[in-house]
This record gives sequence, structure tokens and C-alpha cells, in this order.
Amino acid sequence: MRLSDLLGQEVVTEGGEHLGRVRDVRLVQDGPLLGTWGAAFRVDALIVGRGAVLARLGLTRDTPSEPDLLQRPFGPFRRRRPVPVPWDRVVEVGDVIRVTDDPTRRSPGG
Amino acid sequence: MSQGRRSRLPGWHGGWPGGRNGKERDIDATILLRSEVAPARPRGVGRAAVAIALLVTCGCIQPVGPARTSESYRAKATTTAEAGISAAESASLVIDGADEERLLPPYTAVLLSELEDDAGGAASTFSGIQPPSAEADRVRADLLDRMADLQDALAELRIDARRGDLEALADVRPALRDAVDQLEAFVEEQG
Amino acid sequence: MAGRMLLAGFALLDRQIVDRDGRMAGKVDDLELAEPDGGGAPYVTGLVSGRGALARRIGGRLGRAAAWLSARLEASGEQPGPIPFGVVRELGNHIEITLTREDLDSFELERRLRDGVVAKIPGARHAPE
Amino acid sequence: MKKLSGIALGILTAMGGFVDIGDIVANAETGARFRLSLAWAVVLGVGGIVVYAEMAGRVAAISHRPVFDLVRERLGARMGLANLFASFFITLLTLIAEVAGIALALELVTDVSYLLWLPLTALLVWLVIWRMRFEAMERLFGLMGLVLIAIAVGVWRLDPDWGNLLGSATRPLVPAGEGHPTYLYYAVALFGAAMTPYEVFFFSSGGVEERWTRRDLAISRANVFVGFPLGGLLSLALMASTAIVFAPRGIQVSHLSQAALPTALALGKVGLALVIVGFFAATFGAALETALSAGYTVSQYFGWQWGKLVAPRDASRFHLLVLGSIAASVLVGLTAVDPIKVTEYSIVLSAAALPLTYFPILVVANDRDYMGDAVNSKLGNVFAFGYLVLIVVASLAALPLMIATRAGA
Repeated sequence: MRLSDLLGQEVVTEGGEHLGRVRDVRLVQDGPLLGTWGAAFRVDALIVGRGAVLARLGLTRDTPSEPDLLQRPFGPFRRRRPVPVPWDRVVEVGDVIRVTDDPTRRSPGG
Repeated sequence: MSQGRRSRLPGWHGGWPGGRNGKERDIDATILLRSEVAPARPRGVGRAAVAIALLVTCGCIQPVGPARTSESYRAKATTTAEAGISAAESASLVIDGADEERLLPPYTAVLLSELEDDAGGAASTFSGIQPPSAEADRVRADLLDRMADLQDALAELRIDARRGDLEALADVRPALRDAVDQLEAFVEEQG
Repeated sequence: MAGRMLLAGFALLDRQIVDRDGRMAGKVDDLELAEPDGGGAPYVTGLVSGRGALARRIGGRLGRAAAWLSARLEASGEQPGPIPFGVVRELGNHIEITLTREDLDSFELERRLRDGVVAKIPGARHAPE
Repeated sequence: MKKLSGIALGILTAMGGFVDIGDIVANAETGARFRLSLAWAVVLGVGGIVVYAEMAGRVAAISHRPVFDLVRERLGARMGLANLFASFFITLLTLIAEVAGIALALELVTDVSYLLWLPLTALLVWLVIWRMRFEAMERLFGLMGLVLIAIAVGVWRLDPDWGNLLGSATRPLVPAGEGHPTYLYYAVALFGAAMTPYEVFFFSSGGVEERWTRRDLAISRANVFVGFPLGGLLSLALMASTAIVFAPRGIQVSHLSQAALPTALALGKVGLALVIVGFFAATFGAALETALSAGYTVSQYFGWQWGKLVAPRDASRFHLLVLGSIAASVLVGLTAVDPIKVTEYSIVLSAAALPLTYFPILVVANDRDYMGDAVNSKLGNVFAFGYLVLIVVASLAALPLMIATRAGA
């Protein structure tokens, strides 16, 4: 699998709710050891939401810090800030990425 | 060709391709060659680029186009005469400069030959326009006559300059003055 | 254990790769992910650079044209492998690796143009003085 | 002391290197046609290049990244590629115009057709790029371009009616006989000529190559804040010279040779020679910058080794791109397309493409992940956003105006 198989993909819950597209993928450095580098980056969460262009420009970036630029002129767009979907909710990566329903609304699955 | 040429610039409002990366997965490069792949959103951009390139390269934007009516024919005649006056006025500045020994011979020759080309180009573009009426025929003959006088004067200047004989330029001044007066009178009549 | 956290698309993708001699060695056109044997979240095993990886991401007619072009220019039989993540030395504005760019599959076109054309032009061996 | 002289040298280089064929053609034409009533467009354009070149220089010094590197990173592979196509095409168009400009300047000295000079010109441009050090190259042509000061001296010697002249600049009115669209078309052309994208490609790539750091910011800023406006003054002097000499006589400027005439009339043979040398230096310097920029944009998008600090064989693809671009520009030039027309198209299309270059710079100059505490100040952002609006307006207006006015006819 490649990163590009995830980026831009539609994310749909098992209940059929469309969450938006994958804007970015959050990695955490706690995977297996690799060569002289150290711990590998493991996929932690999919950052899902709308506003592809703004996300790409880094204007709706979640971490680690935001460009000052978005503070004022792009302020209105921040309401549509993308949300992280933890990887353990991913059921299948295919034509769309199917994930379990939001555990904060139902009991956690899979 | 003036009316029909406002090209529609197809797809100009197509906008930029969005973030559809990763639409096709697990397809290697060879399959990519023939298979139906993601919707090609950059097409709008591509078409616009082609349209612009065409616009630029075929130079379809020209100052003098065809004439439908006597009115527009006369407007084109005036534009042509004004181009002639512009070249003549430039040339008379060159004569002044040469008189006061402020110019270098090669520069003078190049500039005068460009002015000659300008006048000749304007005249030949105008002569290529179909006159819409008998009255326009007379306008045409009249203007081309006056332009020919100007072209003769400019040619004489160019010949002297190419020979490095900048002092001789002043001799052409009366003929040039005369040509300008003729063209100015023409503009007056038409205007 | 919680480690360093970053966004793959922002901090890795499309960044400049710099080799151990400080030479530019292509962009990160994609990331190779592997799923661990025992299941669990996939992790990044390598950087994919050149060789149609970019064309694949671009998609559409443009991507197909680019893929065709890169296949013509760079193909050499065996499938190119990604740069193993283990050779990464530092992640920052650039991504520094411990290999030289000559070790990379993506260097092939540059090598061919260098040996076939550019090196034959007089004065190609030294930086301008 | 040494630093001070370094700054002065940089300023002079930036001043002499500011003008290129686009500025020469646009300013000479509009001066003759609109007197100084479009001077505001030049002032606006110079302000824009100052604001954005400063940002690009700061980004280069802090993040060590040139503009097209950032274009790909921030716009993504796909939008970045569309941007690359547009930017490369326009840079190539500008290169054609600059190379033809060098040949035209040589024609003025020799009375040998510029078409015959084209191949030799191109060879010279390539040789300089191939063998001359970056800094030496920049200095040589920048300082040589300073002789264009002769134009300003000429304006002074022509002893114009200053009140009248300045009046036409400070109270911009559309002259009688000219339509508003034509007036605006030339405003956009002047704006585009001052802000041509290759200038920031070159400026920021140069900064990265010369390994600017935070400490070099002072020099970079001096170049931009002082050198560029002084260079802009040279453009305005040219506009004033044709406004004084040609406008009252109804003369239209359509040749490079005409642009030199007012100074020749004012200062004589020496003045004429200086202006022609100045045109040569300005177009040669700009040809170097555009040819390199053609290589920069593509190489930086794909991450190939670029630049002049390494031996050419170590940046093969970059050098082949530069060579190919120069060769292509000669081939197009040899078809005898009117170089002045090519110049006009190149600056108007530049205006249309401005946001492609400048928007990513603005985004990154505000991003703390790249810039740390060197992000834009509040005041800086006021100017930057103001200009962004202008840039977008000019960009949207450029092509419709071009079509509506039949390219300013």
C-alpha cells in the first residue's frame, strides 16, 4: 500500500455516513525499528474533512502549529476543520475507505 | 475576420484540478497507459492553455481587420494615415538628430529602415482590405497615393543612412514635410 | 509509548530528498506502507521517488502522459524499489538520507544524460570559476 | 565597512538588473501614448515586486527553499504541475523576448539584422551560464545595466515642462482618443512587466544557492527595498523620455530603436551609445535569469539537482533544460516573429499568471513550520494581502482586456 492509496479517498462509515475525504495521514513514530533511522512511523489516524485546497495549503492544518495566515482572512473556513479518524476504526481500504461508526455515538466496534 | 474571431476559450472557467490524487490504485504504469483512469479535471486548464497559445501564435489579434461598412473603412483609413504620420514624425526627429551630429550611422540606418517598414506595412495592410463601395475606392486610391509619397521619402532617407551619409538626410526634409502635410490633410478630411 | 507525531502529507510528501553528499536526489513522490504481520496499523517502510510514482498520483490524462513519458525515459526492466526508510538520517525542511543519489533507482535518467551528453561538453567537470 | 560596500554593490546590481525587455517596451510604448498617466501602474508594480521579493528572499534565507520547491509542496503534485506548465511557458516566452532583445541591441550598433545575431547571442548566453560564477554573472550585467541612468540624465537635459509632466503623473486621466479598456490593458501590461514571475524564481534560487542565512537578510532587504525601486525609476525615466519627445508629435513606439532616440537627441552620440549598451546589458542579464529560471522551475518541481554551484555534469538535467530552452528560444526567434509583439504577450500573460507564483510565497511566508519567528509581520501582511487582491484582479483582467482591445491596438 502507498500513501496515495489513502490520500483523497472518500471515507464512509458502516452506517453509510460520508465523512469527507482523507486530507492527510497522521503518523506516530512508534513502529518497528528500521535501519539506522530508529522507530518507524506508524499510521495513527486519517485526517478527514472537506476543503481540499485549503488543507493542501496548510491552512486548516491541525498540528503541530498553524500558519498565522489563517487566523484572520481564512478564519471562516476553520469551522470546517478536518477531524482525525483513528486507524483502528478503519475496516477496509478499497474504492472508498470504510470505517466503523463513530464510537462517541455508538458503542465502539471492530 | 473581426467578429467571428472572439474565440470562446473553451473550458476557460474549468478552474484548477482539485485534490483527487490517489484515485486509481494498484495500477502500474503500463496499465495506466490504456485504462480508464480518474476524471481528467486538468482538461479545462489544458484547453485554456491551448486556446491562449493559439491566440498568441497565430497572431489573430491584429489592429486592422476587414471592413463591413464605409464608416469602418474610413476609420481604418484614418488609422493607416496616423501610422504613416507617426513614422514620418519619427523620421523627422532622426533628421534633426543627424543634423546636430547626435546619432551614430548604423543606429540611424536601422531606425529609418524600421520606420520605412512601418509605413510600408500599414499601407499594404490597408490596401489588402476590400473597399465596400465606390466612394471607398476613391478613399483607397487617395490614401495609398499619399502613403506612397511618404514611403518614397523614407526610402530615400534609409538609402542615405545606409551609405553613412547622414548629412544628406536633411535634403529629404521638404519631401517628408510634404508627405506629412498630405496625410494630415487626409485625416482632417475623413475626421 | 508515544513517539514523534507528524502529518505524512505535509511533512514527508513532496519534500526534497538530499543525499549524503548534499546533492538533490529527487522528491518524495509517495510513501510505501506495510502492514505488520501480526496485524495492526501500517507503518512507513520507504520513500518512493521518481519512476512513475508521481504520474500515478497525478492521475487523469496528464498522469497517463507522464507515466508513458517516465516509462520511456526511465524503464530498465526490474521494478524500482522504494528508498528504505532505514537510510533516512534527518527529517526537516529536506529529507536527508545516508546513501548517495547514485545508489538510487531514480538516478538512472540523470546518469544516462550525464554520461551520454553533458559530460561530453567541454567544461562540464568543474563548477564555474 | 566591507559589509557596507557589499550592500552598496548589491543595491547597484539590483538597480541595474531590474530593467528587462518587458520594462523597456512597455514603458517606452506607454510613455509615447499615455504620457505619464500610467506611471502609477509602474509604481504599483515595483511595490508589488518589492513586497513579494522580500518574502521570497526571507523564505530562501530561513527555510533554504526556492519558490518552485514550495509551489509543489504547498499546491500539491497536481496543481503544482499545472502551475509548472504555465510558469515554464511564460518563462520561455520571456526568454525568447530577451534573447531577441540582445540581438536587436547588437543590430543597433552594427546595422546587421538581428536575425543573424540570434544564434551568436544564444551561444553567448549559454556560455556565460555554463562557465561564469553566479555572483560574477549577476554583478557584471547588473552593474553594466546602470548605464541606463543616461536615460534619466537625458530627461533632465531635455528640460521638460516639469509641472505639466508631473501633473500627468499625479492626475491620471485617460487621454483623449484612447478608450478605458486600452488604458487599463496597458496598466496591466506595466504591472506584469514589473512583477514578471521569473524575477522571484531567480531571486529566491540565487538566495538558496548563495546559502543565505538569517544574517544575510539585511543585504537581501537592502537589495529589494532600495535597489528595485531605483531600478523602477529607470523604467519611469524611459517612460518620461518618450512622453516628452514622442507624445506631442503623435509618434507610436513599436521598435527598440525608437526607445533610444529621446536620449540620443538629448545627450548625443555618447548618450545613444550608453543607452544601447544599457539595453544590451539589461536584456542579456534578463536572458541569463530567464534561461536559468526555466531550469529552476522544472528541476525544483521534480527535485533534481539544480544550480551553478556544482559542476554542470552533476546537474545534467538542469543544464540540459537550460540549454534546450535557449535553443528553443532561438528557433522561435528565427521564425522572424516580431520580438516586440512577443514581449508584449509575455508581459500580459505574466500578469495573467501572477497568482500562481505569488500566492504560494505568501502562504509559506506566514507558516511558522517553515519560518519560525521570521513569519510576515502584521504590517507586512497588510501589504501582502493588498497586493494579492491587486494581483488577482490584474490576472483576471489581463486576458479579457487583451481580447477586447485586440492587444492594445
